[in-house]
Amino acid sequence: MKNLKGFMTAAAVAAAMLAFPAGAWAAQEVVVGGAISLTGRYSEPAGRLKDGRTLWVEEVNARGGLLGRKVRLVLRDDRSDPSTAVKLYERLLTQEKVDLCVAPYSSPITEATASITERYKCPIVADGAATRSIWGKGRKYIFGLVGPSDDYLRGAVEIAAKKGYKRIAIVNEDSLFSKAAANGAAMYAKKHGLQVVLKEEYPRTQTDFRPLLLKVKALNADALLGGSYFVDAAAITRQLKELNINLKIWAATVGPGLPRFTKDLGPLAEYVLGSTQWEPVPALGYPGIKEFIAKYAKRFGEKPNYHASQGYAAMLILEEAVKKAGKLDREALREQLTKLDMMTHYGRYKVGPDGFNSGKGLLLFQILKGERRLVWPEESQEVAPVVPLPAWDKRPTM
Amino acid sequence: MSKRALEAPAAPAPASLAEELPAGKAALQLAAIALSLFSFVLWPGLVNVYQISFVFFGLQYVVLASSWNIISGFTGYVSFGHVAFFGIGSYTTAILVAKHGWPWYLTLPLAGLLAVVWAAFIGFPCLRLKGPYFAISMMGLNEVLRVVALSWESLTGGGLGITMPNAENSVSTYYAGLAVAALTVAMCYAIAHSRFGLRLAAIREDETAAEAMGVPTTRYKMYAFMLSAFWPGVIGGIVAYKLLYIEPDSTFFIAITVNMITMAMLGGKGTVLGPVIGAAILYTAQELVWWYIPWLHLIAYGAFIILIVLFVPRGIMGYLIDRGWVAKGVIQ
Amino acid sequence: MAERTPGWVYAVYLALALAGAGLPLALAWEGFVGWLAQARSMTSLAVTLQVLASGILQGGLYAVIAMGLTMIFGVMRIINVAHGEFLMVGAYMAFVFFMMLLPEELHSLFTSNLGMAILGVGVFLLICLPLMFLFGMGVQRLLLNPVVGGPELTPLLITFGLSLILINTFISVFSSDFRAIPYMSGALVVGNLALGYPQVISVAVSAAVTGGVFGFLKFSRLGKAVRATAQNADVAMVCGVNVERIYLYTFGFGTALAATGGVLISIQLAFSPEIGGIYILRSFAIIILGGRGNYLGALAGGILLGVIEGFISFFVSQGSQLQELAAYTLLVFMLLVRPQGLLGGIADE
Amino acid sequence: MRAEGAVAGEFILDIQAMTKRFGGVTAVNNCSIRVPRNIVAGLIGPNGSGKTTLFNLLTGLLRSDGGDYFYKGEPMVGLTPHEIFNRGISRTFQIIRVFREMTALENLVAVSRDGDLGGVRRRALELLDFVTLLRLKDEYAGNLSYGQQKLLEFVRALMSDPEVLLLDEPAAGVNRTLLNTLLDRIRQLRGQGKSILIVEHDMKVVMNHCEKIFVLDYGELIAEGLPEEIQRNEQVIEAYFGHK
Repeated sequence: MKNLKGFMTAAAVAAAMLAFPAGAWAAQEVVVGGAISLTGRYSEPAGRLKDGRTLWVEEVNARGGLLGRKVRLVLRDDRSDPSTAVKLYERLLTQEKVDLCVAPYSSPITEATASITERYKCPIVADGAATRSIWGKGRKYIFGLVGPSDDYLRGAVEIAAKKGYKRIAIVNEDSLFSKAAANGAAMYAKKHGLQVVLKEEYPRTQTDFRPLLLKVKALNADALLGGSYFVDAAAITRQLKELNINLKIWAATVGPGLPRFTKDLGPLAEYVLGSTQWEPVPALGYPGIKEFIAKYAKRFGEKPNYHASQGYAAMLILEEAVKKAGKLDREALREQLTKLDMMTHYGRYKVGPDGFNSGKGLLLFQILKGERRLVWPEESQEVAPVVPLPAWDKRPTM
Repeated sequence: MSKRALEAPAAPAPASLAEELPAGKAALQLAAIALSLFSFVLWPGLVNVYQISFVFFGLQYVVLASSWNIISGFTGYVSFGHVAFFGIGSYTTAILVAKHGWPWYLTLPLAGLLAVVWAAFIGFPCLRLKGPYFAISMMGLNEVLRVVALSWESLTGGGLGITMPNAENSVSTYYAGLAVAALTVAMCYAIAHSRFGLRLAAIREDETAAEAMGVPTTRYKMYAFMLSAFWPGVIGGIVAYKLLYIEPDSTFFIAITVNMITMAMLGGKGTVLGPVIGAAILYTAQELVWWYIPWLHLIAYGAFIILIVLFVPRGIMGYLIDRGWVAKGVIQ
Repeated sequence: MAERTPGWVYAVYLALALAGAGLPLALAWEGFVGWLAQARSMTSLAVTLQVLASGILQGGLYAVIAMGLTMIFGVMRIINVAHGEFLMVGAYMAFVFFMMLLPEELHSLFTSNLGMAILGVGVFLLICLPLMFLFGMGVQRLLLNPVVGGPELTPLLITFGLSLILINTFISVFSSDFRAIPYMSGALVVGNLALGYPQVISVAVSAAVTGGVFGFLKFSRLGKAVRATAQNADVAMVCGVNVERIYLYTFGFGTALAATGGVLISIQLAFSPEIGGIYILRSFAIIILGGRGNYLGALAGGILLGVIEGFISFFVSQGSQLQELAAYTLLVFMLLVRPQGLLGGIADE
Repeated sequence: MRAEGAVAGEFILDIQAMTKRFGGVTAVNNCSIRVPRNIVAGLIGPNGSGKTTLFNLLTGLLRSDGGDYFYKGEPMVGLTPHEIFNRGISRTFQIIRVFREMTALENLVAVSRDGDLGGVRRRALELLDFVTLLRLKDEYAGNLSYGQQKLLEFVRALMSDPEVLLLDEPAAGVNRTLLNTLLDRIRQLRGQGKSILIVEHDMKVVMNHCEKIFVLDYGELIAEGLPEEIQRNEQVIEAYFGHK
């Protein structure tokens, strides 16, 4: 019995020591920490975000570090779960004592962790969240980078309006970002006097959209707009063909913008419209865009998508703020991030009074011959959009 | 079972259980409890916020595993959806705090109470189901709640979840969690050492025989189920407030149920201390593995569950009991 | 031997039940009102038929999956929580075969001609199913054999542990991305009906598999032994049935059926390592609907659920959310009202 | 051969035309039995003659399909098992149903009536001593030998101080020594004014210890009387040997 007690005490002490490692970093390092979804449903886009940040860390260390100190990036897995991410930020800020924080991926997780970063007054550039409501709660330490989710489908609505299509169907996944995108689309449709004949949500686990699409067909919709991530956008595209439903416009958020969309769907992906924050298209004309694409492609063997671009851009902005402040003091950083006005390869960073990046707009592309070609807004247009989409049986056979 | 007892069975037996313990041993036990409580009370003063939270979430699992133990360990009805009560508590607190501005601590009794109401509501029909059917029904009902929380947007915010106003809450929630954990364990102790607890165990061992031997099984199962729902509801409320954000998928998360079960099993289900020990060990181990080898974490956990079930089904307490280090039974 | 309940308890319960039922009812009503507004412009016989057909096709898939589960549940009385993951393994087998092993030039063989496509799936199943059968037997021998007949918690936890291992192993190998096989797209258009090729293939294959299972259980010696064991393991043992071996085969069969479902999913829907969860609770609903160990019941239940989901999803506004609710409420409702299933299952005690 | 001159109050159990069917099989058929007060009575019959089913009807574990029965003149049909138990009818089971993962002592305390725990504990210890199990009081019931479990079940049935004790095959599988202890205890209980109804196959036990015997066949009462009467009864002999 005595042995047992001794053993258990020893085990408890050992466990406690393992569980609470003091920040193991060297004092001369600048530690940048955050939660990221290494596993779980967000791991794909979150991985791109991580790649973008990694590229920056390697570069900044090569050019001598931040304020003369080496930078270390500490990203911990939040399992794509908001409550885990909350615990992680608390740990990073109070136990690991990181110097700077980076944001998690996805709107729900950012929404959840914003309370923690706010409590510890740690400024954060949210490169993985586009939902405006996160900034509508009087928070002072969170800064937007990307264009608002409400605007994702704006381009598609405007094209529909211009072509004189009247009946719009909007479907979206039941989650923070997709919902905001769908609501935005409905708002713009109303503004242009279009009729929203269907607005429906589906759960995150949905893979079978056939009944929903039959409904779209029965309602005789001209355009289908999807507030979607990858799976749902791909499944809807396939099932549109299976059910032989011909739409004049089919536009979706996120999904079509991922390289895998064209790879997986092949010819089915043709003509799908997709919204994007950014595309690896030098013609966008942002400063350093060409160099960034090249550097990224060299390091990771593929062109960056917009998530990777955001991850990299957020780090550039943070770097700039630190340089301007001349120290890692969080209040000073906050002040810098509030008043910074900066152009990067990704576009303009300039936040409004609520901390949201007002300088950033959305783009719309169409997949043509397997390539994403910008079609909206007109000033960035590469080619004119092909609308109405050709009927399934009028397309060249595969 | 001394010789004296065998020779003179008519000798006056002690009037209560406490008297049975030698005074020294009882004092030692009391001292141990007081000491551990005392160190838990001091803890926030000694460490940083993360370490407070670390222990807090451990306490959360002490509450959850101990509560699950009441219906499933003592009574033998395997609740495979116990996180539902946790979720109800979470949403009660979150809604009242975020939308109606209640102080969080006032919402807790209501959080527990609503969980009990739900338990009473579903327990009446479900506790008639036997074995696997009860387990499946609990799992199904948890999914029902999850989908309702997802779809009833006006109340729950749907998939958007609910954000509560920011607050400095680490220490206050810690003490609340500590109090709830202490009360839960105390309740389990009281149940285990009462005839109520023995009758629950009788239901677990043989429901028909228990009923034939005068145990009003239907009523007792209901009581056990409702008791096992209360504290998860309360701790659910505290956790929601601690995180300041909840959403359906991670609130009605089946993995939390499995955690409760595995912890109770590891420590030894049907005992008072088992779930506490199991929660402490498994929670610490999980945090460690996940922090250092995230990709392995769940694979290792799955393997761990299988190993426990196959090789130590009666848990640590069971092992100690078999070794004779801990007495069999609570009434001696 | 339920305790006699005083009247007031029923009264209170009724009140609570009404309040509780009000919740989904309110949601459904809201949807119904929304639907009425649209219905006039939407509903027609052709559309209804299309929804019905779509539901039946989907239900056929559910039935195959549920049949494996009900087989295991019926014979061994084990709730196999890992059934959804066996399905997922099947889908990934198809993925590996199609995307990694099959030369790309041969893809067109399976994507251009309906007959070839069905043949292709059939041939693939001939390779895949024996493997999954062996896998299932291995699981039974190593993990479940020691605990069959024990308390229900044990196999429940073991299979849950197994599902965690499978999901996360597959995540580390394939990542948690959704995958899809560029199988036959397009539709068989019959009048106003458009039947997606993948679904047609899926139903053809599941009909064949279902028929095979029925024939096997009905006519083969082994099948009869399986049914006898399901009725009463002790009696079967006394009658000279090697029950342990029957368990082994049963679990193998159940696993192979799950994998069949997975293969059929892989050719029509997207899948990820976490996909099992979508199908497992639906399968529980179906086997409770059909009755434990009742294969015909599983078939009927599967199709019924497919049709119900299709109709809810189509006719009720915001029906996609409620569609999920349908399976779960059906599950719980059936358990409470008629746990032996619509068609009656193997008697429990 | 009916018992004659019976006044209602004399009978502690008055079973009137009880019937129980399982599907197509009638397990207990229109069975009427009157058990006098303060007696050791035997209930015998070939396998499957409905003895255990009758016990289950009497204790409320099964609902009868017809008939009625009275305990001390009170109607008992429709009561739940624990209500019947609380009126004073207790039982043991044919297949042992002790609470295996509870100690011997806990087995007894669990089924006690509400009241002072100290007193209950004292009574439980006395009872364990009564059947020589005191030194095993802290052992799991499941770890006891078969015979010891039978004894434990026996005293568990006594814990609530019932007036009627229904024993389902108490002698089966019990060794001589333990059996003698058990029979000894049954006699003592008879001496305390209890009524005991025993289902038993061991004819030696039945004939030597029961004052009155009821014989069931195919769920029907075919004979009742003193042991020596039963031994000579043609119908009984046929029931036991004729069918085979």
